[in-house]
Amino acid sequence: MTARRAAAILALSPLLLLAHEGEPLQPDDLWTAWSFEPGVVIPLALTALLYRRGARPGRGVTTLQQACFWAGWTVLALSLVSPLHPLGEALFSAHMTQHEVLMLVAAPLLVLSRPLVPLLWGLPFGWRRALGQWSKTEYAQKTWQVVTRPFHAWWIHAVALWVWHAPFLFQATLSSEWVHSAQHLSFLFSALLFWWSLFYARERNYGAGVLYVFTTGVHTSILGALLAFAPTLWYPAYRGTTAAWGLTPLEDQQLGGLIMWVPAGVVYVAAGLGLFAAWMRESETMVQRSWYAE
Amino acid sequence: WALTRRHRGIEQEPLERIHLPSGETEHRLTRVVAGASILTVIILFALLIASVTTGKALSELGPKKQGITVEVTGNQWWWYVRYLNGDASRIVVTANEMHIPVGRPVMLRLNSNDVIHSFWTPNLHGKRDLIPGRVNTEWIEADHPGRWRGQCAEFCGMQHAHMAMWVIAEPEDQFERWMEAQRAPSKQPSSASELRGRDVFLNNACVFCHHIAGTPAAGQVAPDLTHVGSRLTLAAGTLPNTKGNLGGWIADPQNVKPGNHMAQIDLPPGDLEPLLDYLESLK
Amino acid sequence: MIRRRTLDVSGLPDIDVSSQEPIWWGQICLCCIEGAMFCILIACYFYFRLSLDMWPPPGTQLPHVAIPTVTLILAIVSCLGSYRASEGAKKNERGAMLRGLLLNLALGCAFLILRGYAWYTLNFNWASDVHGSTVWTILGLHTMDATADLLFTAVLIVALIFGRTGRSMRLAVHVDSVVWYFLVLIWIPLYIVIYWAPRFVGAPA
Amino acid sequence: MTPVTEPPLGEIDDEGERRALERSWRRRPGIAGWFTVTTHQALGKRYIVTAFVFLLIGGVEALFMRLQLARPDNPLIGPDKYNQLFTTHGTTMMFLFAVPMMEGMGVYLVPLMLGTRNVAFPRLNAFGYWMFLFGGIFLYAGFLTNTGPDAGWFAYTPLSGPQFSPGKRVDIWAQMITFTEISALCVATELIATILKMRAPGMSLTRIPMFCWSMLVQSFMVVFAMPAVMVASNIFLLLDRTVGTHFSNAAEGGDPLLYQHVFWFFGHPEVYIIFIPALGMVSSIVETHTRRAIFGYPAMVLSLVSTGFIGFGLWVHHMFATGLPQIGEAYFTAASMMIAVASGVQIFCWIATMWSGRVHMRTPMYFVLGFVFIFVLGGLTGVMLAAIPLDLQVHDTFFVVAHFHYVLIGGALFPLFGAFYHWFPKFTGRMMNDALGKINFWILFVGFNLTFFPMHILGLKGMTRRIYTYPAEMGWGPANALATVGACIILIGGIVFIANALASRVHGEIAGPDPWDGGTLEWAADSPPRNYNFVNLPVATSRYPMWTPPEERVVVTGVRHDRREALVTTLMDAEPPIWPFITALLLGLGLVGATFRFSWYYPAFGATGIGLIGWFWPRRPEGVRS
Repeated sequence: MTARRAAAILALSPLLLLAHEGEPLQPDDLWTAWSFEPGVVIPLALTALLYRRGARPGRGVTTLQQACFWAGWTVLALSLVSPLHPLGEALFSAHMTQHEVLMLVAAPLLVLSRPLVPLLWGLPFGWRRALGQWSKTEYAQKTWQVVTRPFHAWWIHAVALWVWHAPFLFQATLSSEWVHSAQHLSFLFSALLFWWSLFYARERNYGAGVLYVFTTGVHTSILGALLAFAPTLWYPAYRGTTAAWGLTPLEDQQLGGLIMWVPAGVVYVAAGLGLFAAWMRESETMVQRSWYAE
Repeated sequence: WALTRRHRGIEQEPLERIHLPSGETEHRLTRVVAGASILTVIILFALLIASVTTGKALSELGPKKQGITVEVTGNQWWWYVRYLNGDASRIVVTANEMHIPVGRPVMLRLNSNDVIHSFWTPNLHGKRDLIPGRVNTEWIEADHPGRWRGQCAEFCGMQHAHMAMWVIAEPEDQFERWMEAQRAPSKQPSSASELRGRDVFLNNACVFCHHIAGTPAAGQVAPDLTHVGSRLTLAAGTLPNTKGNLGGWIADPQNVKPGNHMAQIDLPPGDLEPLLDYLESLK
Repeated sequence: MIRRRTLDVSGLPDIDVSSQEPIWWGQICLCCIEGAMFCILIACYFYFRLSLDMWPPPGTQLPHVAIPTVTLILAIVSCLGSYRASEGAKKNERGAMLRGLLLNLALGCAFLILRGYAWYTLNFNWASDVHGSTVWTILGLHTMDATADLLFTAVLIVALIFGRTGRSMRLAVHVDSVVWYFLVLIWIPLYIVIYWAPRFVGAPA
Repeated sequence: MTPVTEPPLGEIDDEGERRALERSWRRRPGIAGWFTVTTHQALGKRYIVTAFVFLLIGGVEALFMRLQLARPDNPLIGPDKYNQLFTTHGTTMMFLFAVPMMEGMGVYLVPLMLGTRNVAFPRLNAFGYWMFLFGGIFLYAGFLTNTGPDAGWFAYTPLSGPQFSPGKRVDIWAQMITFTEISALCVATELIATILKMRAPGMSLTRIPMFCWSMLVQSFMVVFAMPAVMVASNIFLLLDRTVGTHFSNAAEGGDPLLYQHVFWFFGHPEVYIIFIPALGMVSSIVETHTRRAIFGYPAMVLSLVSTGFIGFGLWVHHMFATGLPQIGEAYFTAASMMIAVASGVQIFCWIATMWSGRVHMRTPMYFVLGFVFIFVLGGLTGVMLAAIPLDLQVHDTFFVVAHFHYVLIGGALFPLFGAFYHWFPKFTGRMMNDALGKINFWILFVGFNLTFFPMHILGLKGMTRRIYTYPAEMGWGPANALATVGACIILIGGIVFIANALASRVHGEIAGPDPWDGGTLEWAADSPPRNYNFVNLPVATSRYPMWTPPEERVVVTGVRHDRREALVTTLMDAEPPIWPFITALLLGLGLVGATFRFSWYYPAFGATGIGLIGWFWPRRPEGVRS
C-alpha cells in the first residue's frame, strides 16, 4: 500500500519541463498550437504505459476506477498539450481555466481511480521492490501521514493557491519555464493531496471533509471575486496580449476571476454533496452493524 | 389543490396504520421527481440563455452613432447635470432636467457628491448606481420625442421620495436650440420688478449656494439657476414650476420638502414678489 | 414497574478529553467564527489594495518586520506550553497541566508585550488612510482575542492552584489549548498579509 | 462495536426514576428561578414568545407604513418617521423576529427530536436569550425616543456613515446587530454540538429528523455568515462612525461598495438562515399529516446542504445595479438560478409524499399548501430577478418588495404558523382549535395576497421602494390602497391567531403526548415535556421510532438520575446558575455605554470579564456535593 506514493512521485515528476515559445499565441494559430514538449509528453506517456501494464484484470482494479483514471489522464494531458496551454500565455482567463481543470477535474478523477497500486504493478520487479522498501521506512510513512491529514492538506492547498496568485510569482511563470512548471506541479500535487485526504486518508472523516470542501470553495471564490471586482490590473504582463482575442486586459482578468469563482464553485458544491452522501451512507452502514452509533 | 381533493375521500378511513408505499410506488415516484427536477433544470437553462442573449442584445444596441456625453452627479436630493464638451465655453450645466436629442445615444457618466443614488428612467433603460469615488457609465437613447420621469432608486436619506428628474427627448434641431439657449448667460432683468428681484437675490444668502451665469452669484452646492424659469419642476420634481409654487418653496422650503438642505431666508415683505418675477424671467 | 427493551449505558466513561466532548465542538465553532472573520478581513485588505495604485498609500512607510517575526516565533513556541497542558489534562496530571499553562502564559505575555512595542512603533494609525484602518483593525482584533485567551489561561492557573482538578477543569484546559493553537495558527497568514504582502504586492501596478 | 443482538428486556422502575429526575431537574423557585433557568423548553418558549412579540411590533410598523402609502401625497407620517419605521420594521423582522424565532423553535424542538435532555450548552443558551432580549429592548428604546435607525435595514455607507447620519440612530442599529448576532452565534454553536454529539443511540445520520437537519445546516450558515455582518456593521460602520477609520471613505482609499459586498455576503445567506428551518418544519408537518415517511429523504437532505453551500455564492445579485463587470452577467445569473433547482427538488418531494400518502387536512396542512403556493410564486419572481436585464428595471422597486415578502412570508411565516398549530399541543399540552385555525389560514392567505400581489404591478409601473409618498399623477394610488386593505386583513388574521392560541391554552382539548400520531421522538415526551424530557432516554431504532410498535421500542438505562446527566455530553450544570444573565447584563451595559460613549463602558466591559470568570469557574469536583 505504502509504495504508492513513491510511484506517484516518480511517475509525475518529469512534468517539470513545460516549455514556452517566445511569442504570444494569435487567434489564427489556435488550433495548430499543440505543444508536444518532451518534458510533458514523456511522463504522461510513461504514466499511461505503467498504468496499462499494472491495471491488468485480477488485480482488484475496478472498471470504474480504470474509467476514472483514463478520464483524469486524458483531461490532464489535454490541459497540458492542447492549445489551452499556449493560450494561457496570452490570456489570463485561459491560464486560469487550465489551472482549474488541473485542480478540479484531473486531480479528483485521478484520486478517485486510486492509481498508485496499478502504477506500482506496472514497474519492473526490482524497482517495485526497492520502492516498496523505501516507502516502508519510518520517515516516508510519517511524512505521508502528516501531509495527508485533511487539516494539513487543506492548508497546503490553500497556501499554494493564494501564494501563486501574488503578481510577481504569477508573472514569473510567464517568463520562466521552471517557475511555470513549479506552479503547475504545486497546483496539481496540492490538489491531489487535498482530494486524497478527503476521500482516502487514514484520518479522513466525510463530515469534516464537507466542511473542508466548503471552506476551500469559499476562500477560492473570494479570491476569484477579488480578481473579478478589481479595478486595477493584477498581472500587467497580460497587458499587450489580450487585445488579439477581443478582450481588454481588465475584462480578461475579470473573466479569469469569474471562472475561479462560479464554475469552480460548482465543482466544490458537487464534491461537497458527494462527500455528504458518502458520510450518510457510512453512518447508515455503521448503525446497521450495531445497535447504537457511538 | 386537485391533490388535496383527491385525498378527501380517503380521509374518512380509519388510519391507525402508517402508510408505507410499496417499492414499486417509490420507484415510480423517484422517476417522476427526478423527471420534474430535470425539467426544472432545462427550463432554467432556457431562461438563462434568454437572459444572456437579451443582455447581449441590449449591450450591442449600444452607442453605434456618435452621441453626446452627459455627466450626472447625485446630491441629496437633486441632480446635477452637465453636458460635456471639449470646448469649455460650450459646456452646459442644468439641474433635475435633461434634454436629449431623439435618435442619438446619450452617454451618461454617473457620480455622486455625497451618498449612493441610483439613476433610473424606467422607460429608457435600467438603473445604475451613482457611487461616490467612482464613475459608472450608462447610456440612454430615445426613439421618439417625449417626456419621461426618472427617479432616484437607491435610498438616499430623508427626501429620497422627492428626488425625481425629467428627461425630455426632442428632435435634433429643437435640442440644439435648447442647448444654445442654455449656453447663454442669464437673461438681464427687463423690468423694475425683475431688477429689484435680482438685487434681492444677490444681497441675500442665495448667492452662497446658487450660481447664475452673468451675475456675481457663483455658489456651487445647489442647483444652477441660470435658466431656472425654463424648467418643468421645482425641488427635483417635487412641484410644477409655477410662480406660486416657487414662492411657497422659497418662503418655507421645509414645509414643501422636509429635511432638504435649502436655507430658509426670511425676506422682508415685498421682496418675495420681485424675486419671483426675476427668477421666473430666467428662461 | 414496566418492562421495556433496554440498552444499558452505565458502562460508558464519565469523561473523554477529546473531540467527543460537545465543548470541543463548541470551541471549534468559535474558531470557525473567528477564522471566518479574519478571512473576510484579509479579503478586504486585498480588495483595498487592488483598488489603489500605490500600496501602502503615499506617505506611509512599510511596517518593520524584525520584531513581528520574533513575536511570531514566540507565539509558535508558546504552543508547546498548551500542548503539554492539554496532554496533562488528557492523562489527568495536575503538575503537567500547571507547568504547561504557566509556560503558555509566560511566552504568551512576552508575545503580547513585543506585539505592543511593534504596534507602538508603527508610523501610521487607523485614521491615516484605509491601509492604516485595515492593519490596525486586524492587529486590534487579534490582540483582543489573544489577551482574552491569556486571561482565561491565568484564571485556569489560579483555579489549578486552588486545587480544582475535576472533569470540567480538565476540559477547560484542553479547550484553552485548542483556542491558543487557533490564535497562533491564524496569526501566521495575518502576519504574512500585514508585513510581507505590501512588500510583494506593494509596487505600483 | 457491538454485533447485532436483540436488546434485552429490562425492568424499569418508572415511578422511582421519575421522582429522582424531578428532584435533580427542578427549577429554582420564584424570581431567582426566572433568571437562572437553563432548561431548553423554558428558554425555547421564551425565544418564541419574545420573537412573536417583535413580529407583532414589526407588523404594526408595517401597517403604519401601509396607511401612509394608501393614497398619494398622504400627510399622515412625515419622511423622518417613515424612514425610521421602515428601517425598524426590516431590522425587527430580520434580526428580532425571523432568526430568533427559528432558533427558538430549534432550541425547543431539537433536543426533543434527538431524544436528549437538553442542548449541549445550557448556560450559553440562556446567555444568548438575554442578549437577544436586551438587543431588542435597546432598539426600541431608541425608536421610542425618536432615535430609531433611519438608514434602511442594510444601512448602506456612506448614507449611514458619520457625515450623513450624525447622531446616535445608526449607532443604535449597529450595536443592536452586535446583540442579536452574539445571540444567534450562541444558539448556532450549541445546536451544532447538540445535533452532532447528543443524538439518541442508534440515530445515524440517515435517521435524523428533517427539522434537525435543517437546523444543522442553518447553524453552520450562521457560523460562517454572521462574522461578515460583524465586519460590516461593527468594524466598517461603527469604527468609521466612532474613531474615524476610512473603510467607506472614498477620499482616503476606502470604498463604500465593499460594505455592500461584505454585508450581502452575510445578507444573502441570512435569507436561507430564515428559510431553511422553515423547510424543515414543512417536512415535519408533511410527514406527520400524510402518515408517510417523507419521500426522498437523502435528496431532501442533500438539497438542504446544497442550498446552504450555494447561498454563500449569490451575494452579488443584490448588487447588479452598482455597475459590475458586464462579462460576468451570465455567471451571476446561472449561479442565482442554481438555487431554484435545490428548492424545486424539495417541493417535488413534498408533493410526492402527499400524493402517495394519506393527507389529513388539518390546519398545519393548510398552511403547508399555502406555503407551497406562495413560495412557488416568490420563486418565480426570484428567477425573474436573477435575469440581469430584468433586474436592472425592477431592482429597488416594489417588485422586489413583493418578491421578498412572498419568499419570506410565504417561505417562512406560513410554515411557522403551520408549525405553531402542529407543535402547540407539545408546547402546552392542549390542541388548538382546528376550525378557527382554518379560518385563520384563509384570512391570512387572502390578506397576504391582497397586500403583496399588487406590489408586483406597482414595481413594474416604476414605484421605487422606501419612498414615503408619491405624486398622484403616477397612477399608483389604487393598487396601494388595495395593498393597505390587505394589510388590515392580515392584522385581523393575526388577531384571530392570538385569540385562538390564548383560548386553546386554557380551554383546548387535552392533547396527550402524541396527538397527531407523529413518528419522531418529540412525540415520545409528555405534553408539555418535563424538564428532563424523557424518563428513559429513547433509542432510535429507525427514522421514525414512534411508528414502530411500542413493544419493539428500546430505551436507555444506566444514566444517573441524581444529577443533570444526559448521554454523550455526560454532565449538565449542577445548579441553575445566574452567571449567564449577569454576563449578558454587563456586556449589554458595555455595548450600550460604548454607543453613547458613557464613561462607564470600560468598567462594564471589565466586569463582563469577571462575569465570564464566574461562569467558567470550574465547579467542585463531582460527587462531593454539600
